[in-house]
Amino acid sequence: MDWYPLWNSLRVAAISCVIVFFTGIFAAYYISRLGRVVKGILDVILTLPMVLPPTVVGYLLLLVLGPKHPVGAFFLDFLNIRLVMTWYAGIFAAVAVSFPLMYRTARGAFESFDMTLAYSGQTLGLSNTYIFWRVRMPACRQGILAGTVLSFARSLGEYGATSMLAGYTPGRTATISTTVYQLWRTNDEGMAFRWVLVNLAISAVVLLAVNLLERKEK
Amino acid sequence: MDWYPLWNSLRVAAISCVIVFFTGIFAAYYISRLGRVVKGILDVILTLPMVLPPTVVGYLLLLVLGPKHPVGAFFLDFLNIRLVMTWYAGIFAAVAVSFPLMYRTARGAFESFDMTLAYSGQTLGLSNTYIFWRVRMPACRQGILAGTVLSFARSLGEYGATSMLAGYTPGRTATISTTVYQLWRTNDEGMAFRWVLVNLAISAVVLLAVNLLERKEK
Amino acid sequence: QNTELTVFAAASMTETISKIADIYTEAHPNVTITCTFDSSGTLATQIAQGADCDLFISAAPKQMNQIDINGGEDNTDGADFVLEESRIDLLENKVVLVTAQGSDSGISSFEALTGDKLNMLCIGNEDVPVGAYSLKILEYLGTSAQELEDEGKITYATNVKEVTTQVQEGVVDCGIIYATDAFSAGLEPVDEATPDMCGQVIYPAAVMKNSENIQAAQEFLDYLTGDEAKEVFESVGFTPLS
Amino acid sequence: MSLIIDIEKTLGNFSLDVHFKAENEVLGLLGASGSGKTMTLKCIAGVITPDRGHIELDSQVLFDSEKKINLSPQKRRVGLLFQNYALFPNMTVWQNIRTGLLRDHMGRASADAAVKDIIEKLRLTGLEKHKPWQLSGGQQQRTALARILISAPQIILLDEPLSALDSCLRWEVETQLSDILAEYGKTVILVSHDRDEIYRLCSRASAMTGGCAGQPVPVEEMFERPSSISEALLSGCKNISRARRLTSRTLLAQDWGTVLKTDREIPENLCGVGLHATDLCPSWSGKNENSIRCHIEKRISDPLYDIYLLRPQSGDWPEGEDHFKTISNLPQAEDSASSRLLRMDCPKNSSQPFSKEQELTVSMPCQKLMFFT
Amino acid sequence: MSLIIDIEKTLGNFSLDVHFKAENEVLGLLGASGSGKTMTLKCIAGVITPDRGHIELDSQVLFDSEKKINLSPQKRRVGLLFQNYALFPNMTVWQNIRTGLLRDHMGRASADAAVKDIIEKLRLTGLEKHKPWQLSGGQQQRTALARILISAPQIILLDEPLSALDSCLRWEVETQLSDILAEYGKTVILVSHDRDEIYRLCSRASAMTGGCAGQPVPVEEMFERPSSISEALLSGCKNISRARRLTSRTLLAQDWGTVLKTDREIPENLCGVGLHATDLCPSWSGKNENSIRCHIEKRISDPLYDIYLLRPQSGDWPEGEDHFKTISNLPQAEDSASSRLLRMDCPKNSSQPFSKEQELTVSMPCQKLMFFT
Ligand SMILES: Nc1ncnc2c1ncn2[C@@H]1O[C@H](COP(=O)(O)OP(=O)(O)OP(=O)(O)O)[C@@H](O)[C@H]1O
Ligand SMILES: Nc1ncnc2c1ncn2[C@@H]1O[C@H](COP(=O)(O)OP(=O)(O)OP(=O)(O)O)[C@@H](O)[C@H]1O
Ligand code: MOO
Ligand SMILES: [Mg+2]
Ligand SMILES: [Mg+2]
Repeated sequence: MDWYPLWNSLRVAAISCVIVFFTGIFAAYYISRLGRVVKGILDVILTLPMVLPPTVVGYLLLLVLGPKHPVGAFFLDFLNIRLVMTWYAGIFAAVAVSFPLMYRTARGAFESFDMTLAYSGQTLGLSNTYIFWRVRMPACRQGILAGTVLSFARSLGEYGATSMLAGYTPGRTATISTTVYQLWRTNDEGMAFRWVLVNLAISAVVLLAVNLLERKEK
Repeated sequence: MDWYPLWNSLRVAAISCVIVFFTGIFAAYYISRLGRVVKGILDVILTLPMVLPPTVVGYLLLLVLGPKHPVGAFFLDFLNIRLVMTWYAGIFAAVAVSFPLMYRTARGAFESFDMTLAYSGQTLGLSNTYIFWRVRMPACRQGILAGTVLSFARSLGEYGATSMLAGYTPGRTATISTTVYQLWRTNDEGMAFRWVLVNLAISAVVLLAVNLLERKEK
Repeated sequence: QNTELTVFAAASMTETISKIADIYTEAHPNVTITCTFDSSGTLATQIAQGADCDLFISAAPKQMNQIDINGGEDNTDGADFVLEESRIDLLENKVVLVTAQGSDSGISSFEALTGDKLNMLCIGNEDVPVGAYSLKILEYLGTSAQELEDEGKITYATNVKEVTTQVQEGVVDCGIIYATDAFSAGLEPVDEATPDMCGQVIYPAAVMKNSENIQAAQEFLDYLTGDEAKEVFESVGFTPLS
Repeated sequence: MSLIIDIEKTLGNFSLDVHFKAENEVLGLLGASGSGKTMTLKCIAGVITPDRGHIELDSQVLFDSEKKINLSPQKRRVGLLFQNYALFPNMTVWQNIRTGLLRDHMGRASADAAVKDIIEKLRLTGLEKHKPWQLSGGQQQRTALARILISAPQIILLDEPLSALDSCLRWEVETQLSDILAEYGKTVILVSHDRDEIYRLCSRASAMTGGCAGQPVPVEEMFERPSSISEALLSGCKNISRARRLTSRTLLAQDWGTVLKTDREIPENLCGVGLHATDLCPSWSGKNENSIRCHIEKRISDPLYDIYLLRPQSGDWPEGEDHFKTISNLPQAEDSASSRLLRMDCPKNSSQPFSKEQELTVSMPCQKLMFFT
Repeated sequence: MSLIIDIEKTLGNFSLDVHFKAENEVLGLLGASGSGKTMTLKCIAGVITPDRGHIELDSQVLFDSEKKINLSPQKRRVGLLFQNYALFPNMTVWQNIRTGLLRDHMGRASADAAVKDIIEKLRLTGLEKHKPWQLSGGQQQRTALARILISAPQIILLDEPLSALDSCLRWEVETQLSDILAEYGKTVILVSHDRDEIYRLCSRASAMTGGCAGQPVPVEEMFERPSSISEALLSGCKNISRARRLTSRTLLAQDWGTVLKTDREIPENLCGVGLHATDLCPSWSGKNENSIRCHIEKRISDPLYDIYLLRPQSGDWPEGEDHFKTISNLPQAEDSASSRLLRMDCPKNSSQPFSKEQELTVSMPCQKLMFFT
């Protein structure tokens, strides 16, 4: 058994989880302070990746990141970095589909944050950054954790957009998901099932870690 | 433009949303009262559909619901109901992939419910069912709403498992997602884009309705 | 009385079969045709799992063989759905090599796939009919998918559209697809596979054994081999075989 | 309506041990925060199940661990008013009150009439359509009470009904509450950590400390002649000292370092002595029995009293553990020294205030001394 | 350290209008729930921006709407103790206090020493590693205070520092707080709805009603000679009536339906008259100036007082709107009749208690009457 998909999946899911964590939280933070109409519109736009078939999401990403389109061309020509058909292309795919999960759950948590904690930090002279990371985030831990778990799971399971953007090149861009799919389609169901178990193990570890974290902080 | 996919998608998403709403809530309710270990294990199992490629989820469902397998055979032979390749097969697919979203968010909400409200209802002689629906649910509205929105969006966007379980039969099992995919696949991108806009409109309506609901209840 | 036909057809035939079905139902008002389009592999799986299907048109013999008891080694779990006497080779397609418009990769023939000019080739996976042919072509050229995998020069796509998109967007240098797919995607083939590279590319069609409308299905299949249908098939680049 | 309760319950490292009897009266439960008052009420209402014991209401057994009886809260007909009122936030006042009638499957017309009736009686007219967050604390409380009263409970339990109110509202609400309870007539248990409230509203009271409820005694007795240190602390006695009986009429007050004479027989098992802050007085005022020389540490001015904190000068100070910690579980000042200060409250206009840092001899009138066993 | 504040702010249908000056003193803000006390403190601290006005601390302008100055809360050096203490729930006591030093980028060693120092001073030793939920209310409050004190604020604002405490703890904490504030020495603003607290802790106080703060006056004056009905209500005066001046020494108390004689000049613009419940006394006790015949509606027994609610019998009752509603925004009893009752507090052992339903003539000593304008 070639363990590359495990390692690749883990790094893609982990990195995308980190990215989604930050971007989702910042989006949630700034949007939760906006007016109702703007909030509604942004909500619709940010939830869009959820309501489209992932392959189409991948296609739309390709229209941005592909070497024939401005962003992709810029990276390729000036930085000599190819954004697609690489292992890290899977990150873009995973980020796009798991972002709405983090965003929505974090926004809910932020909207129920007790502002007196923030005010109290301000009057003590703490910078807003410090307050955000050391006061607001720990206080909203429950919601943020739920969002992170969902995003991580979604990243791990992401197939459609990844296959479009990163392709399936064994040893290069294969993730557990694309491998499972490939093995299953080529009638190697036993092997596919083994990889399903690997995914199961990963999520078990992550979920248990999260449960422990929740517990410890109580 | 044939509007069948719109109508079909709406009914699939709506019905699956209703199913996931109830099952997710009940799962969350009962599991949130369990011990930590059992909770952890159930968590892993119930989050599983998220970490697998949706097509594989569809295949696994086919192994249960297909007419050659016990459940499917039972329905076909005794009730003359075919569970796959029908419009309502899309419901099973949508339920499977969106259930974890509802479950996780609802569990978070239930775990922060103020039990004195429930106790107070009990001492007033209210039945536990009444308390659940008329007291606990409204009190956890925020989390439940977020979960419902995410599930609905996921159902609307569901492609992989649906295409495996319900197939893409124009006028029979086509949903917006499978239609977008098929149109895009057969190089009719203009038409695909139109359907993307339809999906966008649906989610806008749903999200705005939810925002209004949130607002009204405040 | 009214008969309802369920046709499972490879996604690459979406336009053609839809069009022919429309013409056919106009002439036969007592027949309604319901088509399901997907990758041949998905359709074969669905049939194997008991989907109601009267007529199956696959984009390669392999997927048909999977559900045909006489399908040889492709049939791994003894599935028996094909009505033997109805199975025919309906169409022939060509396997072509495509590159993006204005590509500067310098790849102009299948032979170039073995050289240094190749950065990334996209083929369908084994489950996509053209994928199986692509693998044969690579063998013929004296290389193999495994070899290209080791060099990181190959990627597998789930369906033909993925291949064409990736070629069009310049994400890969070139891809191997059917001539008809290249035609509808507006891609210019740079090379066409000869029969000795991968054999003939056959689209088999067959009526399903447990169909309740075997006769009507056979009638429609016969119609597909007729002249009106031929015209439609040829318009996108298929070669009708019968 | 008599209530008999005799239960034990352990939760984490807290254990509850309560037994008393109440009959057609307003019984007070006085205890510090965390002493188990709410838990006792929850056990009676049936939302917490005791580990062992017996609860009986009007000769109907609600709970018995031996007979394996445990009626559901719905069947107990116990009206419990929660500390925060626990109004259903999604329902209007009318709907909230209406839920109290659902148990009895009343017809619509008569239910509406009953709700209307109780709304008028508790002067909530005009607020029927308000949601709980649109109500003031007093209105919330009356709504919760209406909801309970309409459900015709056999007994009413009130958990700190006034503590959530701002002090301007509290007096109003307390007056109304006492009227409502008087009219109700059956048994009521009222929980509070405010001794004045208990005094004004209850006929008898029991002091709770660390999960144990003392025997209920008439409130006047608890306040004027508390029989234990915990009762004394709860009833607001500010001057308490460990004590040992010397003769039948003299005792050693260890924390004040002095020997006190009394006019009554001293109980054999004496362990403490106390004196209300208002009963301590400067010795020149004529009474100079049991006088102690003190140093004025602090003077605090209250609207009606001058409050002096005095440090006794005479006697030897037994060092070591602080007695409060060992004999009671009440939350204590961390600084044990400050709890040894004597407090004296002098009515404002009775005399010239003494100045700080002055020496002062105070006397402890012997008929006001309280003996604790 | 002088604070000058003169601001206006409208939020929804509530509007705040506050101007006063405070200098090296403990200034009390006394107001009912919802009167805008917390909002005033938040404006000073800078977490709410007023619509118009000027705030100046020690000649540094913190806010000026005309000069477009609005310092961030971080730069104001205002220590604000929130009603619920607002300790960071994820940090230990030590970490919480340590945050108060982050503004000054102190070295690690000296910061640790400073934290250690203040922990000792506020007697939190041993609790360094505790999280806020592991602390009692008093310990939480001291931690929050330590955090504020260590950040060296120019002024301290305390928002109901004692209201979250159970009454057994409150006295302890109040004593400690008063010591800490005395040592701090700079300006302190203390917000409360408890008049006794304000009286004991503050030198001057301002009464807030419906968003308007009155001029600060010494607390004794506010309690003994309140100048307006709202001050009187807040300071706990229970007997208040609308009044009209008749001659320079007589007035008509409309709600009591009687004419009262006084020993002082009555102000021209008199609008109300008041009398503390402890100053009302039965007329047979010798003083029988301004006597009114009353009907005893209720007797309530308090630990130290017998409280009587009396309904004046003489005079004609002006019907119609209830005057409290029109002249103040304080929460009022919904039952206007009950607010016309007179309250008389008699010390417990001064006389035989009167029985309910009895007629009684009470007198209003003329030197105790308070005039409101
Ligand atoms: N689930 C639990 N597990 C462990 N200990 C608990 C639990 N619930 C309550 N306790 C403990 O039981 C004790 C009594 O709690 P209770 O709520 O009855 O106090 P109380 O007298 O009502 O206090 P308060 O005046 O603050 O309302 C507390 O010390 C609390 O820490
Ligand atoms: N964001 C807001 N929008 C509208 N009104 C508000 C807002 N915030 C506060 N208020 C109103 O301002 C008034 C004053 O509130 P504030 O918190 O200052 O009262 P407070 O005097 O501190 O009362 P308490 O004693 O209950 O703490 C209240 O009547 C409240 O309803
Ligand atoms: O239409 Mo196919 O089966 O993807 O070649
Ligand atoms: Mg309690
Ligand atoms: Mg406030």
